[in-house]
Amino acid sequence: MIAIAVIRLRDLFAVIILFGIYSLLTAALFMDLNAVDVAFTEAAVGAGVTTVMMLSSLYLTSRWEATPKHNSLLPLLVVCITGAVLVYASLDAPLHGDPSSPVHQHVAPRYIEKGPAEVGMPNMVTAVLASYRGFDTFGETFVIFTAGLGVLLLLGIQKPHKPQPELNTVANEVVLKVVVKMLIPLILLYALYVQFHGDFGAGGGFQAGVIFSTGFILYHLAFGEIEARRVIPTCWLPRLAALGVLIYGGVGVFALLEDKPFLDYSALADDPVQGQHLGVLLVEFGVGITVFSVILLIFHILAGRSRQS
Amino acid sequence: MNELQLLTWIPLVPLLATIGIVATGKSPNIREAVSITAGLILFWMVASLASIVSWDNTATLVLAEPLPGLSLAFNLEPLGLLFALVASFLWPVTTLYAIGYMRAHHEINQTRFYAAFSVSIAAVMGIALSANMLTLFIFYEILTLSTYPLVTHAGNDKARRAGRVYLGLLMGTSVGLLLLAMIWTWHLTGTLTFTNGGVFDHTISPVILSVLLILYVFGTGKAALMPFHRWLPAAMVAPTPVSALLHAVAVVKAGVFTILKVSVYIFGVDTIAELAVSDMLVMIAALTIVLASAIALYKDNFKARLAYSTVSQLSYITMGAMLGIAAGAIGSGLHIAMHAFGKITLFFCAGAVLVTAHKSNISELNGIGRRMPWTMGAFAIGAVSMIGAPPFAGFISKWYLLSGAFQTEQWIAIGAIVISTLLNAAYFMPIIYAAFFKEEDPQHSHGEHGEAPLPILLALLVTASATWLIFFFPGVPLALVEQMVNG
Amino acid sequence: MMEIPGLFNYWVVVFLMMAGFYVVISRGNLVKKLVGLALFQTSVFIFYISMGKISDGAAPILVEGVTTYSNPLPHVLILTAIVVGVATTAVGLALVIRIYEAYGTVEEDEINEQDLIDDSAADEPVSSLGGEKDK
Amino acid sequence: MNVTEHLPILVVIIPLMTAPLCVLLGQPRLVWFAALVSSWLSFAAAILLVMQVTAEGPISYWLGGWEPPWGIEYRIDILAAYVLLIVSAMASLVLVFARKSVPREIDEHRIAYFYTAFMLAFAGLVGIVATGDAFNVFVFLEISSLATYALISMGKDRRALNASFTYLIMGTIGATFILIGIGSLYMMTGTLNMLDLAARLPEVSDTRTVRAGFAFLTVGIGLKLALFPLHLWLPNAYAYAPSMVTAFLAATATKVAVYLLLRTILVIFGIDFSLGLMPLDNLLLMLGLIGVLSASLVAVYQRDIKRLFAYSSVAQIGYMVLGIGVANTTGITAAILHLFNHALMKGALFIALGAVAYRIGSTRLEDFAGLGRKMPWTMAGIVAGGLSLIGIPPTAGFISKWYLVLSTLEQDLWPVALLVLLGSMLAVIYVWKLVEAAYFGKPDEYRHYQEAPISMLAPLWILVIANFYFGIHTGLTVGLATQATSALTGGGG
Repeated sequence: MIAIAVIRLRDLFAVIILFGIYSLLTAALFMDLNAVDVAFTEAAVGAGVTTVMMLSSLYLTSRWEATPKHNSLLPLLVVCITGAVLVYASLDAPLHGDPSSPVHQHVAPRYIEKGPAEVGMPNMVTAVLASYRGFDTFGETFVIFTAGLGVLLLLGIQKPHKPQPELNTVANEVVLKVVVKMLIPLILLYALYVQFHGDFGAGGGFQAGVIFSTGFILYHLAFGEIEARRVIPTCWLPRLAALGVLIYGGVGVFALLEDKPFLDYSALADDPVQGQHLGVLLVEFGVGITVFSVILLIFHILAGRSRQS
Repeated sequence: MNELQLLTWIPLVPLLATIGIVATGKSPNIREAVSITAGLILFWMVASLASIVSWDNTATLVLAEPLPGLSLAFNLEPLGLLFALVASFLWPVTTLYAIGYMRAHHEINQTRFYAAFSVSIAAVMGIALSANMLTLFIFYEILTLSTYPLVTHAGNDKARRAGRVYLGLLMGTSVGLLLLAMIWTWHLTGTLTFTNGGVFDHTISPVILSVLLILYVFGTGKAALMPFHRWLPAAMVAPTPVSALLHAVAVVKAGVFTILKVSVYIFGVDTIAELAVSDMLVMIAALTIVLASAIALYKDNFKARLAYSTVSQLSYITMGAMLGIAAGAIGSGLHIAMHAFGKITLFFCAGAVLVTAHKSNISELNGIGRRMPWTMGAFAIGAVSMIGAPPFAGFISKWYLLSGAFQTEQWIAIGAIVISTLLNAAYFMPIIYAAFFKEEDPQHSHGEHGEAPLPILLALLVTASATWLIFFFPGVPLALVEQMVNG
Repeated sequence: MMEIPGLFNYWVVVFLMMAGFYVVISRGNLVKKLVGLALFQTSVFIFYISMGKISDGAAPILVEGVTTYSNPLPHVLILTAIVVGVATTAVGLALVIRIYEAYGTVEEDEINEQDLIDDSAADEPVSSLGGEKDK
Repeated sequence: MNVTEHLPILVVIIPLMTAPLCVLLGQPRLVWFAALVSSWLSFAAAILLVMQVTAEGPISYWLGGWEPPWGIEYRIDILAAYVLLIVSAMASLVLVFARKSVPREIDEHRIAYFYTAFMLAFAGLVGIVATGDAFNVFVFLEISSLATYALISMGKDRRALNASFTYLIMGTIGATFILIGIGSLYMMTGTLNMLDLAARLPEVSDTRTVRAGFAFLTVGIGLKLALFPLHLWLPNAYAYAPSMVTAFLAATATKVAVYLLLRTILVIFGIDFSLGLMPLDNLLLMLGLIGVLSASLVAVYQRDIKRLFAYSSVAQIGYMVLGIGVANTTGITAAILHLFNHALMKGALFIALGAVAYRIGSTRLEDFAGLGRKMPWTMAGIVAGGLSLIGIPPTAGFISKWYLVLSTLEQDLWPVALLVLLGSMLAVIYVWKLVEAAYFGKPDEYRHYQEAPISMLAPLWILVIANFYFGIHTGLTVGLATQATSALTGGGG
């Protein structure tokens, strides 16, 4: 299986590509386990973003891995113990897909049965995500924000230098430019669709954000750094990310001001379900913005970095 | 002032003195005036406390309650009062001496010296008055820490190494053994308050009690029981006033005082008597007495010899406490006072010789008695008192110790006392003889010099005469210690 | 592999987990470590998702006529977890880049060697502390 | 809005929302001020919470208005309030200290982001403490961890990067382990709410899955906790991080991990399961003991004082774990007490070290020569903190030592008691190394010395005084600790 290859190979480039494929496979697996949204995210994030990031940072470091000097017996032992414990654990675990396993008994049914009614949207995942466990998602958004911040702190924003030849060769491809020009609006449109359709079908803020940013990344690749930064100056991105988080938090604080618990969307409108719906939309929007700007930020930073090292 | 107020102020006075000393550090005269006055005030307070106290209902002053049911508290108790009296009487005297000494010797950091000195005294007062083991322990540690800068006063490598031994042994034993013993006691009995007849009831197995007793005795490193005596000789690098007051009186006495307190008020004399292990401890004490005296015999350095003599003298007290009999306890209690006066005199003399004649070795002392008759005269008094011959203080306490030993038929103890008495004579008499009757040999003479500076002289004459007077008027200390034993 | 019932899924997970974990702790190359970390985490994701699965249940999106849905909760959790994972990877990569710029390598051993050199450079014995003088 | 109702969330939200604001503000001084204010606000909230909880018992706060176990619940019991107090207090003090220290150690253009990261780390920790939902713990754990990695990597020395990366790897492994643990618990119970878990676990507690989950949780937390032998990331991370970060982390991060451990083994699984069914108590006892002794020994040989105290932190964590391992009421009380007291002493020590680094730009032993004269207040602070570390009365350290030894004696583990005391003797040694250097060393003539600025001395001495105050008046600490313990061992929060 691919995992093996990942361990064996010394060529990091291949490793990463393989990892990308692996993520895609996982996404497929998720799909077939009925986890539509998760599959969606895994495909976008795992296969897309991660790979891109890894590649671009690989470009900044060295491609080949040295053969490890220290023997790998102890690690192997540790791993085997862990694995043993896990297998041991799995022996008592309820059978896969068994409806009667406790997972499906206690909390979940409420989501499935009442979810649509209480939150007023068919996609239960989004319902749970944004409303029942909205605070988790809130935290999650902050995790992304933190990540962007961390990268920013670590690498900082470099001034774009004059594009290098190999990029020009790409940048001069008129055809490609045109194609991209045609593609980008579609991507962005699709992103918006995913963004706001999240409560009906699969998708939501995260996926939308990712797709949105890929649009710009594409533009970046096609038209070079200067152009891209002219469209969205890098220095805006952190603020944009902050803004997204603030939108999310703002909704919560608004509830507080209404003397309802934090993130209680029913405070937003007279009819609780309406409030829920509105709340979820706003929240997802905030998430979208944050995700988008952080990913783009990271990409800008990595890309800008690659010039000078 | 009533009893409580006095209890409050007695530890405070030295602390205030510290502040005053640090504040007036720039002008030595005021600084030393401050410490002397503080000393006098303190003594006056302790004395008045002694005068107004009534043993039937002694007041207790609770400062705080750091642990539930276990408070920081002072209360008045005969032995403590005796200890406080001795220390507070000797403090101003020593300060007087110190002024002469430090100036003549051009010591550095005098402000720090006086400041740390008075903090130590405050700690001693705290120890003397503490109503329970916890309070005692806290001040015990404070004393260790506050004397550390005094020991390492010189600041050179030798002093630093001495400081390590000092801190390592004192803090190590106290944190490692004493604290454990305390917590254990607390765990067993739920109290650490000093109570007449001890806190242990008969449900507790003698084995545990024996272990505890060992922990207590060895945990009190300040008592310098072998093998934990190394710190005391090491501490002799300190300026002589420190060795005199702290390492002949305050610190070491704090140690044996603790042991005595523990044996009388935590275990109770009878309990000690029942424990087989106490005999073993008596043996160790006896061994310490003899060995230390023997070592002293071979020390040519004046202060080192005195230090080892202190080690042996301290073990008299420990031994008396371990005898498990009233007379023994009385003897120990008395010896705390008696030895104090004698030994401080000796140290004063050693210091006096050092600053005036710049001689620190005994082999150099030939004929010095002619140049410094008063000093050496005082030295003779102190020495005889150490040996325990009448008409000097040492005799009384030794007498009680011996009688205690006889009553319990501890032949080892008796033997130890007798042998060490001989040894005492053996290592003190030659000094006196050489000082007065041998010819001064020129190679050691460091030029002309007369008697020691006046303050020094005053101080050592006071203590010497005290040593002499107490023999005739032992009333106060005797009354106090008997009060302690009878409860 | 959807038809395979029982615990098989968990065992796949365990295998992946071991693989990833092994890469993390045994491999010296920092980038590889991160890949392994991602592998490790992904396996946990599968573990969650597969516990949420109900045989022939539909995706948890309300559709007329469908009664059994898979459990949405694990999906939510994993959505979060994935994002967390990618965030970690991002920060990790940034660190790797900085390390590369600072050490000129991304091999753990070489870095540690250089660190040792730094340490020993800093750890020459203390200059003897002389006695202090009066103010 | 009615503040008292929303205290639980406010404690977390205030710093959390400040973070993005910091980014928008941008201007360093402004950012610092915002961070300071918000930390003090959340400190105030924490104080109110403690009062509220002691008065009315545990508070449950439903986020999003969904009742648990469907929604996420914030649950503040005495222990939680107590830890919240510690964390927010330390944050507030450290930020005062940061005013001068950070501009010295961080480049101008990064300061704003630096404070943002700091606020995130702070908020994350608070979130972990406040939440009553197992998965939410994971999320906030990651927030604080990611921020922490970034913060540590801001250290001047390049080794900070490596340290930070090691921490990232180990921390993430730990987090993933915790995730697995939570997963397997969820698999068996179908709930994520801690109390709900506690209620539903007993019936399935004999299944292997639960036990494995327990194992994974413990190991994962152990990694975060730097529990011996999983402590390898800590010393370097502390040694090379910027001063204020070290001060904050040393005083809070591991404490939160200890809190998490207590939560897991006492609340979620219940003391009978964790310490009865599983052999955890002896394990913790052993590991704690080994941790104490080995780490103290290593500390004795350190030349860099920051690293030295980092190792001593590992040792101190050993004490807490040991207290839990003793597994009687006194032991757990001791652990909780030490949680607080150690925060006090280590906070003081690392702030003092930060002040030294600020003035002489190094924390190496030989550079301390003569500081006793040149920076008397700072050094006095270090000595006081050191005494508290050793456990000399009347310092706070003494109180926790007392309880620890007492607890071991109650279990007739007197050899352990001896070893614990041996540990404090080692502490004497490594503290005194520093004292000797500082007071007997000869200051370097060519170097310009100066006492630390007041904005550093103030927090330092607040902590030092606290060390002595809580060594004498232990009503608050011991009181809360005993209450918390009884609440924990009484099952549930």
